[in-house]
Formats: sequence, structure tokens, C-alpha cells
Amino acid sequence: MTDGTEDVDSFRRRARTWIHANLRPLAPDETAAPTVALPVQTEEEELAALAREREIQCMVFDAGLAGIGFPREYGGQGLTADHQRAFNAEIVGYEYPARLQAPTFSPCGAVLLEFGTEEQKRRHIPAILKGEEIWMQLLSEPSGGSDVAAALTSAVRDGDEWILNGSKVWTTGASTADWGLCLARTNWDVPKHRGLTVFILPIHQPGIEVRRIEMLNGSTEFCQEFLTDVRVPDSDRIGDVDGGWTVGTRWMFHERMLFNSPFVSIPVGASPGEVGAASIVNVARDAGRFDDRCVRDLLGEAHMLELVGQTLRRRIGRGVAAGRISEQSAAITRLFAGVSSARKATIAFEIAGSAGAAWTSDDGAAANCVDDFLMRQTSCIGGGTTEMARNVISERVLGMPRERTPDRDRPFRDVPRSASTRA
Amino acid sequence: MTDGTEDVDSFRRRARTWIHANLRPLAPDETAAPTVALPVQTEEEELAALAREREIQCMVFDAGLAGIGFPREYGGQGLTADHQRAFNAEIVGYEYPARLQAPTFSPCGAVLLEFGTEEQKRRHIPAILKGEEIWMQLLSEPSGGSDVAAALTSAVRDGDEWILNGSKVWTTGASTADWGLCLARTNWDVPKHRGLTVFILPIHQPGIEVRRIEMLNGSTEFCQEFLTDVRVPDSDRIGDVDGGWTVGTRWMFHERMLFNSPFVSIPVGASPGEVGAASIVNVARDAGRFDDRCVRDLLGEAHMLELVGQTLRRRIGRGVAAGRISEQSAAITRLFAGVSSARKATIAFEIAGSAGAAWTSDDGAAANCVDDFLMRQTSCIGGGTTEMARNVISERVLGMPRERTPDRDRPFRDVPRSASTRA
Amino acid sequence: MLLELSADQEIFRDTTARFLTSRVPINEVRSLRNHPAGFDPDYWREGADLGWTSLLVSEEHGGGSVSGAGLVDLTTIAHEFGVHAAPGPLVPTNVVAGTLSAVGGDTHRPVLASLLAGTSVAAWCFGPALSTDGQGPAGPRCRIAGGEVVLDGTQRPVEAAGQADHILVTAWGEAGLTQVLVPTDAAGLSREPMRTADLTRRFSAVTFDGVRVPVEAIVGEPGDADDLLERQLQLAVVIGNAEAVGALQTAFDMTLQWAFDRYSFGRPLASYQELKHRFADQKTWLEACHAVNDAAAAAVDEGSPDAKELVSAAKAFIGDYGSELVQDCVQIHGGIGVTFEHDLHLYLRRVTVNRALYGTPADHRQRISTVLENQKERA
Amino acid sequence: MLLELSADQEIFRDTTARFLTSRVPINEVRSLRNHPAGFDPDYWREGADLGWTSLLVSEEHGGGSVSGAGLVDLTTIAHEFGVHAAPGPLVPTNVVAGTLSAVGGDTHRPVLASLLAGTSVAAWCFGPALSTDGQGPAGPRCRIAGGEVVLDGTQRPVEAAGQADHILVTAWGEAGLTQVLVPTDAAGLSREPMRTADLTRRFSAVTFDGVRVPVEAIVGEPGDADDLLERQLQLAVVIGNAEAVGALQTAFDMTLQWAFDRYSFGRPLASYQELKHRFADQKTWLEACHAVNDAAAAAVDEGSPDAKELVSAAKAFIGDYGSELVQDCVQIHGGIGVTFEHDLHLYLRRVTVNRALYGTPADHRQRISTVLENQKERA
Repeated sequence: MTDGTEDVDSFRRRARTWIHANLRPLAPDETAAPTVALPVQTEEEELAALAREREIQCMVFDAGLAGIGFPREYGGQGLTADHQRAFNAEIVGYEYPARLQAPTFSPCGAVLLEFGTEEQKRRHIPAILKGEEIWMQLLSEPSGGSDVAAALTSAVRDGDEWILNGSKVWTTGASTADWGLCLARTNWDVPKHRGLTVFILPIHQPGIEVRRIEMLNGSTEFCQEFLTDVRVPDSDRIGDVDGGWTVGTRWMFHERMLFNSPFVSIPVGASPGEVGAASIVNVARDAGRFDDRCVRDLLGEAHMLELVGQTLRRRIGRGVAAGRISEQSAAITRLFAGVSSARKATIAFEIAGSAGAAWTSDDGAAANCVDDFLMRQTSCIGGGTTEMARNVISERVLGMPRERTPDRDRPFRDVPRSASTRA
Repeated sequence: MTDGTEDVDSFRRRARTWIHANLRPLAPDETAAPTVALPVQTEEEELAALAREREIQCMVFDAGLAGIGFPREYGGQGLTADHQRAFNAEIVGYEYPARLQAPTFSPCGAVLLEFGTEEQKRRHIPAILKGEEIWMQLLSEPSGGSDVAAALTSAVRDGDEWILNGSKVWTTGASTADWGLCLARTNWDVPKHRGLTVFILPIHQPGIEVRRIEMLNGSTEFCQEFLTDVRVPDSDRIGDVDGGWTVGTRWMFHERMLFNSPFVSIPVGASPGEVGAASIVNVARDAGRFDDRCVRDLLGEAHMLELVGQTLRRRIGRGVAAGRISEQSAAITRLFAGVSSARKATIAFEIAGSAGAAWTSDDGAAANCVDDFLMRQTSCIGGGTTEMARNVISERVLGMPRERTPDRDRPFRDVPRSASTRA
Repeated sequence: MLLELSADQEIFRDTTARFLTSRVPINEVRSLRNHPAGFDPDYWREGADLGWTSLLVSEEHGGGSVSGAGLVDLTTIAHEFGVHAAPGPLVPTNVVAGTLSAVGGDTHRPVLASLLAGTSVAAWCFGPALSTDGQGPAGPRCRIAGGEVVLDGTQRPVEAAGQADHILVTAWGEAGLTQVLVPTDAAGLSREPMRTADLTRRFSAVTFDGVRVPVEAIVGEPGDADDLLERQLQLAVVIGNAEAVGALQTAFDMTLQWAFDRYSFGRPLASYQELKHRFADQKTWLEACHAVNDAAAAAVDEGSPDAKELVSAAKAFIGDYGSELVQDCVQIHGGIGVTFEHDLHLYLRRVTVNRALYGTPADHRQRISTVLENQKERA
Repeated sequence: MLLELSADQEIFRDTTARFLTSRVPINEVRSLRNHPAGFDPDYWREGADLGWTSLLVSEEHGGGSVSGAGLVDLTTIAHEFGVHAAPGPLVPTNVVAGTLSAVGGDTHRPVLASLLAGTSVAAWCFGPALSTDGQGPAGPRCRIAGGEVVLDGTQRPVEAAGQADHILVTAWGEAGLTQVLVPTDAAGLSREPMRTADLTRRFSAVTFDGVRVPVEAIVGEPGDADDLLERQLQLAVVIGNAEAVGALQTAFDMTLQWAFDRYSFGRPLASYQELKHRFADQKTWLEACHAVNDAAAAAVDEGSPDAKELVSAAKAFIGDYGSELVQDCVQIHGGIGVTFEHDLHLYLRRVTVNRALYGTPADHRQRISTVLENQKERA
């Protein structure tokens, strides 16, 4: 504490004491690893859960535990990733505001902290840390796929304002979010990376129409937004005009680094969106197949992948934090997590046997394994595809030659595009 | 027989009668599927085996059964791939001249038949069919890898002769072969495909030095040849000057089509160079693990791959023969065979357990599984890599865009090359 | 499917293809998820007129094949079912019709006639056929008492049990495995609907609680069902495989087209070598799926000794490699590939459910290893 | 290996790295295939001076670690063994030295001293530790009679048994599993050399035919060997893994360099996207191999409750993914990669043999599933 910073151990004790005194321990079935298939909730359930999380976040803030990696002047604790990790260890098994972590604290909050003006930061970061503002990312577009920088959403200057038009997709929480971070094209006459600008804007306004997307498992968590003549004051611009890719690069870095972020609380051991080995053990039991050596081989494989993934995440996280390896190495963690999650969903489905084809509610954990299997590629698509991760690893980590990109040195308006978006 | 051609059934009966009367049935251990690891023989053993095969081939010739797909005027039978398939079914379980089939009958004999002059064909094809001439392919080069057309071996015209210099590699049977088919560069000032010419030449001559290559399993079947001022008369040129790629393309097609060739006898069901499921069953028994469900799962997988590979080979072979699919589809068979052979070698090694690390001669089939495992990639390298097969399938079969080839429209002497071959 | 169909087979296949295109376009399939039966009775009757249920039935009984190889002919229909993600109980109805024609008695003729006419469908309790599935000989038991067969026990999942007028059930009795054709309105028979991932197929858990039927309901002889069941399993697997291969073909074709149309970083996806090589793998697996199932169908039709191993090799291969193929199609589509609005998941569902039905790939690998063991002992 | 070593650890590692580079350059390794022992005694003694055999031995007995975590320190040496495909019985000698230091009696002190000094090496009969390998509790039996232990039976494969002066053997006795340190010149002990794929390691089948040693030769208490064996297995696996990871790192580095240097169709191999993506997979697996084995080493050193599952996860992962990684390195090299002249196979051999030793990946997956089962029961 010589430099006035709370040391990790005393922070840990303080966090533990407060958590035990104030947060509800989770019931055993609540700790069960979540699965690939997004939870199918009614809108009322979703809103009620979110209200409770805002309430908890406010308590966390009042307790001096919110925004561990955010500076004190914006309401945070001014502490380090090590402190965040200590907190993550202590909240295991307790209720916590899971929905607020990403994308609100990071990447949105992290991007604001890094690129926002003093005024923007003072206005938004404390509100975020108190649970008052929930944020969403307006990043991907229907036309774009992995090529985020090929955004077609346009922002045209009109005096002190910008007028935005276009469409964003794969957003989560559009119906519950307050603010959005939006990447838009402000210049079509330069190569794609040099004509982008980032804005912030309130979500609930007449120019923004939100449409839910039905996923094949019935989940409607993802949305598509249509922006029509949305006016944004220039004071809500983040970073320089046409400098949006500088912001965007860090934005996506924060997204990849979620599990090693000083801004985000994720219980240790949690791999959201994955079929955990523990739940696969339940599948094997409920399918009556735990004693089959072949099934045990698969269970061993599933848990092996989980353990390897956890240790890999720690290695890469520490290596990046210590500056021993490049930040781009986060793609290694992403690739491994995506592929192994898909494999685990396959293992669970295989073990379920004929309950993978048809099941009743009596089948316990073996019921509905097929949903996770049908949705399994989401772990290799969402948050940047595994293909993009492999590009990053080969080109940025290993220094192999870059792919030919015919769009690199060409005005964006002249870049060849998909048939459907050429019109 | 209305057109004077023997029908398949009567040919089959004739072949069967002759085989049963004249060829030795193989002992059970001789029919065991051959493995990936090339047979390690002494030179004496090799020569003795080959002498016996020449003898048998001469008997086959005298019986009117040699060169089934070769025209009658060159000593062949003038029959079809269906007749060859019938013969292949009948020789199962009998001694036959395996070493003479490839590369002598095909691709070498097939290329001679397609591109040779009348004089060349009359001189060589009957000799080949009688077992008098054994041929080898002087095709790959140390610098070239998959890029066969990037040959650096040069042929320079000198009056009625050509003077060849350079090096060829991955040749088999160099010490026992009589003649070679050789691809050489005759023009360095045009793009690579347009400056090649094919020659034939006797192997045993002063200008050709043969060096055996020791493989990691101790096999020395492959050789490298060094050609120094080898003189070849222009009458031993195959095809046009600088037209070698036309020949080379068919040369490699015949190589890929070995299993569906009308020129080559291969017992039905044989997959030379593969670890067969039957031999893996022996590994499981000799390792005492046949009753382990996990081992049986692997055995089931191995036999599945084998059955699928056989049916795929038939489908593609028939489809090509009937003109329903392009000849390039042979790459599909090649890819599947390579990958599944590697997988089978892995399965055998896995089942062998600790005998995979160390073994005694008492371990039966479980002994030495590791050699096949160490050599397993040869099934994905030899005869054109699986990477090349995937290029062919995607570009030629599926019509996807060709890879960028900076060497395509550039004089060959200006093409960027590996550091080691730039000197 | 075979690369070369005879002219008659081609007409036969094409007729069904055109019927499915007009009668159950893909949006119709999508909306059938809310239909209680998953298919319309008229649709099925019209399909039966096209020959969907007659191929495994002898001419004597009003059936007949196109080429003399009824199962091979049927795989062309099943292939089109897969291509169109079409609804309808093709597997159970054909399995039951084929069985009734081969070994059914006079009392079974009217049922067979109604299946041929498409005025009713049948369900088939697949259960004890796979002794390798770790579940052991579960399933119904039967006893013969006073000219009646009495059935007790549960079997699941049973496709189309809720839509069928009759269920062919295999039960353990004193004489051994015995098959019985039971009307679904029999007292004591109940059907609990199950959930499934397929939008148009319906499954039930069928419970027999002291169900009594006359002994004439027995199909074949009591205790004779082992061979019947093995043959039925082979038929069901080959038909299901052919359907899966059709679905794979469509998924592959639409994904390849997508790769040509979709641009990323100023280039079509189809120009990226890594994707090209994945398409090469997909194409290879797809051709292998066609090849092995066509060989299996022919082997079953011919009563070849390698039929069992080919059928199981086809099931194991198409189950595992087919799943990976269609999941890779999803991956190449990106997020849109897992939306309900997109067509891809209809094929994904078909392939996925077929993989888990009638034995998983692992179950069939065990079957293959048993064949290997027996071959080894014979040698 | 850890991304961050302490300064002391780094000096320690680097000293061994420089020693191996000068003492056993790769051509020397290649020629050792004809050496009867696979390594030179002087080489081993000099290595012992560098600390190769002292890290698992307490300071009291003349050993000592660099960082306080002896196994973690030892993995840095093992890593360099892998990087250089270096010869020498690192695993058995350290396992035996660590055991003798932890539980050996006074009679074992001279042996321990000679291991520390590098003047002799030891062999360790790994055998009954894996109850999942399908072989059951084979291996030697022992009985105690008249102040002597009498041993009968065979154990294999035993690394360095032919070079060792002592063998630590685990035998089944009345009291349960018992460990005994047996001099290799004991009457009735015979060693049959085995063949192996590694060029510099030697294995034997060791037979005990009424071998008698004093009861003081027992290590620990009779019947107490279960825990000893479990710990020894964990040590052996972690050391072997670290060596495999070192070999993988070298194979990967040399293949990446090859891809930059080698041109095909006018472009370096490194410019082909399909190869780039395979290198990305390789890099990911390689980092994962480092990560999981480092975590396993730390867990064993700390006596953490998750040590067993981490060790087995590391063994299973490195065994399977490591094999595929180095085989893909062979593939990228093409034909030259399977020649004896090229260096690549030295690393391939090391990784391959280590995969098959001390339990295959499948054996260790079974161990993991047992851990899962126990956790589940505890919960």
C-alpha cells in the first residue's frame, strides 16, 4: 500500500467479506455450466432479471467494488487485472450482474475510457458503473461478415450534427440497452479503413427500428437495427473523424480480451456459452451410459479440453499482460475456445444417443442436447470467426505474408462487393 | 464377340483357368495387407524377387493375358478396363508381378502408347509386356516439391542429340530399372509450362549416378539421380519440343488413375501401402485388447474407412469411365485414400499401447506398429500431396478461382525460387 | 445417389422431385413445424400414388420396383426427400410394408393395401436391434395366452406412432424375439409425444400396458424376429442415409453458391484457399457418402454377405462426416446460418436427427467390429 | 515451458541448453542409434553436475531446486532435452531419486548419492499404475520370507534397465502394492532388450525369477506403494510431456522457417492461406501444450487437488494434438521430412514414443473420467 494502491490480498478479503454478506449464493442448478443454446426467456423474465442486476450493480458500486480497472476519477477503483482476477475468484457461486459485464463495461466502457473526451467519460462511465446505463455494440452489418471495416452504414455531416443511415446486426440486448457504440462510414473516397468514424447514440429514438432475429433454437436475443436519418451531435463522436479504425481496432481487442480484462467480472472457471464437461457427465448419467468405456473416453476428452482451455487462457493472458507476447495472441485463446466448445457440444450429443433424436422431459440432461449441437458453430462464429482468428495468428503472431486484399488501396466505393449488397 | 472382342465373362473364365493352373497361391501371411512402411529388403532379395516377377510376366504374356488395355499390334490384348477389373478380381490370392505394374505399365507404358512414335512403341511396348524392360519415372526434383512443372533439369540441343543435366528424386527401382521417362527443361525464356520436353533414356550409363535415400524406417527403396552430360538422341524424345507439359499432364493423370487403369493389374481390395483393418485386428488381438470397447470403436472406424474408400474408388472410377464426371475427380479418390491411410496407421499405433513405444519380437502384429505411424504421412505425400489434390478438387472439379501463381506468365528464369535453389 | 440411373429410374426420381418442389416448397416445410402430424394426409396419399410405399412390396401384393432392385429405387426417393427436407414417414411405412409383404399373413393384407394406397401410415418400433447401444435388451415383452398375444412395456422413440394406424413392435417372448402388428387403437396402448429437432417428423414413446391382440397379428413366427429385425434395421438405415445424403447435397450446393456470391475483403469467399480446401474435403466426403450408401443399398437388395458391414459403415460415416460437413456449411455461412429464417438448418436438422436414429455412429462402429471379429474367426 | 522464468531458472536452463548444443549436436544424436547404451556415461555425469538429477531431491540429501518448485525447474531441463532430442534417462533417474529422497531408508542413501553424482542411473518399473489400460494388475509379485523380499514376474517396457545399476520395482504382495529397489546384478534378474523407435533410449523387459533382496530394500512400507506410484506416474508424465513439448517447439520452429524459405509455384509456402491456417492451429495447440503441462507441473509441486486431472489432461492432449502437430510438420516438409538424413524425425520419434509411454492418451482420458466421476459423487 506504499503507493496508496490497495494490495491484491487485502482487496480480495474486502471483496469476499462484502460478497458473502450481500450477495445470494446460487442454487446448485444455477451453477450448472451454461450451454451453447442461448437461454430462451420471455421479455418479462428478461426485464425482471435485468432490473435485479442493475440493483446489484448499484450495491457493488456503493461498496466500492465496481469498475475495478476503471480510474477513480470516473467512479472506478483504479486497480489492476490482478485485482479483477481476485474478484472473479471470489464471486464464484454467487449471484452477480452477468448481463452488464459485456458489452457494457467492455468493450463499450473500455473504448469510452480510451478514446472518449473528458466530458464523455464523466457523463457515461460513472453511470455505467452504477448500473444506470446499459450499452450495446452497433458493429457488425448484414453485408459484412468478418470484414467489419467494410461497414456500409453511413454518417453524413450536417452542421454540428451527423446523419446516420444503415443497418447493424447481431446486436444483443437492443430492447434493454440505453446507449450504443456505432461504427459508421464517413468517407467513401478513401480505402475502407480510412473512412470510418465511431459515434455514441441513445438506442430508443424514432430513427432506430429494432427487429428481433429468430435463431434456429427459438432464441430471439439477437437483433437487427435499421437506422433512418438518425441525428447524432458531433459532441457524441468518439475519436477523430475518419479515425474510426483506430478506435475499432482497440474495440475488437477489448472484445477478444474479455476473459483477461481488468474491466469485466467473470467467475473463474466460467466459459459462458459452452457445454461444460460437468453437464456432459449429467448427460451420460441420465442416458444411462456412464459405465460405457467409449462414453468415458469422450467425457475424458471433454474435460481435457476444458482444462487445457483454462490453462491456455491463463498463459496467454499473463503473457500479454507481462508484455512477453503480442496482444494479437488473444486470437489463440479465441480459436481454441471456439473449436473445443463445438467439440464438447458434439460429445454431449453423441453420448445422448437416441435422446439426441427425440426426447421427453424425463430425460434430464440428455434432453435437448441436440439444440446445443445444432447451435454449436456459434462458438466459432460469434465474436469474430475462427477463420479470422487463424488469419490473425498466422499473419500477426507468426508474421506470415498477409492475404491479398484487393480492397486495401482502393476507394471504398470501388471495392467489389457481394451481389446482394451491390445494388 | 460380334466385333471380334472377347467378352468380359469369357475373358474372366480364361484368366481364371490359366491363373489357377500356372500361378502359386499365396500363403496366408503373404496376403496380409501390406503396410505403410516400405519393405526393408536386401539388394539380393530385391533382385531375386524381381527376376521371378519378370519370369511370371513372360508366362502371362505367352498366355495372351498381358497388357490387357494395350493394343494388339504392340503385343497387348486390346481389351477394356472392365476386362482389367475382371483380371484383378481373379488374381486375388495369387502370386503376380506386382513390381512391374507401376510405374512400368502405367504411367510409363501408357505415356509411350499415347505420345510415342510408331517406332518407339514397337520397340518398347512389347518388351514391357514381356517383362523384359522395367521403367522408372524421372519426374520429381529436389527443388520442386509439388510443383512438378518447375523442373530445373535442363536439356540442351546439340545437333541430333540433347545433353541433359540435373537431378531427379523420389524414384523407385533405380537400381533395377532399364529405362526412364524424364521431364526436362528445354526453354528458360518462356513460362514454366511451355519450356518442358519429355525424353526416354537408358538408366545404366556413365552419366547417371544413383544414390539411395535412407528413409527414417531404414528403407532405401527411393533414390536420387544425378544426370551429368547425359546424351539422348532426338529420336528418344516423346512428344514435341517444349510440349512436355502436354505429355506431363497425361503422365500424372495415368498416375492418379492407377486403381482404375486398363493397363495395370492390382488385386481387388488391395490398397498397397496401407495399414489394413485386418492387420489392425491382429494388433488388437496381439496386444490383448480386442475386448476393449474403445479398441473396437477404433477397429470399426478403420474398417469403415476401408469400405468407404473402396466404394468411393468404384464410384469415381465408373463415373470417369462413363464420362459423367471429369477426369480431375481422380483427385477425390487420392485425397480420401491418403487421409484415411494416415488415420488407420494412427489407429493401429494407438491400439498397440505401450508396445508402440517398445516391443519384442514376441509381440506379433503389435510389434513395430510405430514404424507405420512414423511413416504415415507418406500416404499424403507420395504420388502428389493431399494439398495438391485439394487444389485440383476445388479448382478443377468445383470450378473455384485458381490460386495466384506469380510464375504463370513469367519467363521461367525470372520466377522466384527457394533460397536453396536460387544459387 | 448413383451417378447413373436407368432411364426409368430417372423418370421415377424426377416425378417425385417435381412433386415435392411444387407441393412442399421450403417455406411450407418451415411452417409445418406447427402442424400436429408434420405432414398433410393428402400429400402422403398423392406421394403413395407416385410409388413411395410400393418399392419393397412384391408385385403379387400390388407393389413392385422400377429396376428390380427395390431398395436402390427407394433411395432415389429418399434422396429427394433429403434434397427438399420433405415431410412424411418414409422410413417406417416402407419398413413395415416391406415386412408385411415378405412375411405377413393374410390378416395383414388389408393393412398392407392401405399403406400402398397411402391411406394410412405405419410405425416401426426399432429397439432391441442394436445390442451394442449399452441399453441391453430393453423394450416390450410378450406372452401368448388363449389365442392372444399380450404385450407389456415401452419403446421409444417411435417415428410417426402418433399418425400411424398400426405399429410393428418387436417384443421379447418365451420363444425369443417376436414381431407383432398392433392397431394403435388397441386398449392399453398409449403414445406419449416426444420432442425432436426435426420440424416435420413426430416421435412418440409407445407404452403397451397389457395390450391384447389375436395371435394372427404376429408377423412371421414367434421367436423368429432376429433376422427380420436385422433386415429392417438395414432397410431403415439405408433409407435414412439416402435422405441424409440428399440433405447434404443441398447444403453443400447452397454453400458453394454462397461462397461464389459472398465477398469479404474485396474478394469472393470462393477465392480463399483455406475455404477452397475445406470445400475439397466436403466434396470428397460427400462423394464418399453417396458411394458407400449406394453400395450398401445394392448389397441389401442383392442379399450380399457384406451387406451388414456396408450398411453400418455407411451409417457411421454419413453420421460423423455428414454432420461435420453440414456444420462446416453453417460455419461458412456465418451467423445467418443459424437463423430460423435461413434454409440451411432444415438440412442440418435432417442430417442430425438421422444420425441419432437407428444407432449412433459409435453403435455402428461396434457392429462393424463384430463383423470383423467373425470374419477373423472364419478365416 | 513457462513464458516467464525467474532469472535463476533462466540461467539454469540456459546452462543446460548450451551444454547440450555443444555436447550432443544433432548429428551426434543421429549417430547414437548405434551406441549400445544410447548415451555416454561421461555426458551423463557432466549433466548431473549441471543439476539434472538433483531437483526432486531434498537439500538434506544433497539435492535442491532452483525456485523451490523442483518439478517446475526440472521441466525446463526436460524441455531442453526435447529441443535437442537429447539422450539420457532423465525420467527414470529423477523419478527414482525423488522417491528415494522422499521415502527411502538409510540403505538407499548410497544409491541416491550415486544418482545425484551421475555415476549411475536408475530404472523405474512403471506398470500397475494405470488400472485403465485393459491389462489388469499384471507385473511382478513379491513375498516376504526370512528377512528377504522374493520377487517373481516380468515388467515391460522399462527404460534404461540395461544401463541402470538399480531398478525400482512395484510388486503385488500380501500387504498390497510394495516398492523395492533391486540391484540389477541380483541373481535371478534378467533384462531382455526391446526394440524402440527412439534412437537414444533403450528399453528392456525385466524378469524377476526368484530374486531375493533384504527387506531393507523396500522403499516406504510394504503395501504403501499406491500413493508412491501415483506420484511417480505424475512426475514421469510431466517430465516426459515437457520433453515432448520441447521437441514440438523445435519441430514447429523449423517447419515455419521452411515455409518461409521454400517456394512453390513462384510463391513461398508461407503465403498459402491453407498452410497459414494450419500453422495457426499448430501454434494454438503448441501454446496449449505448454500451458497445460506447466499448470500440471505447478499443481504437482504444490500438491494441488487438481494435480491428477491436470497431469492426465496434459498427457492426453500433448499425446494426441502433439502427434498431429509434428505429423503436420512432416506433411509440410514433404518427402524430405521422412528421410533419415533430415532432423525432423528425431523430434517425431521423441514425441511419438513419449505418447505411448506411461499410458496412451486413451488411458489418460479414462483416468480423467474417473476424476470426474469422483467429483460428481462428492458434489
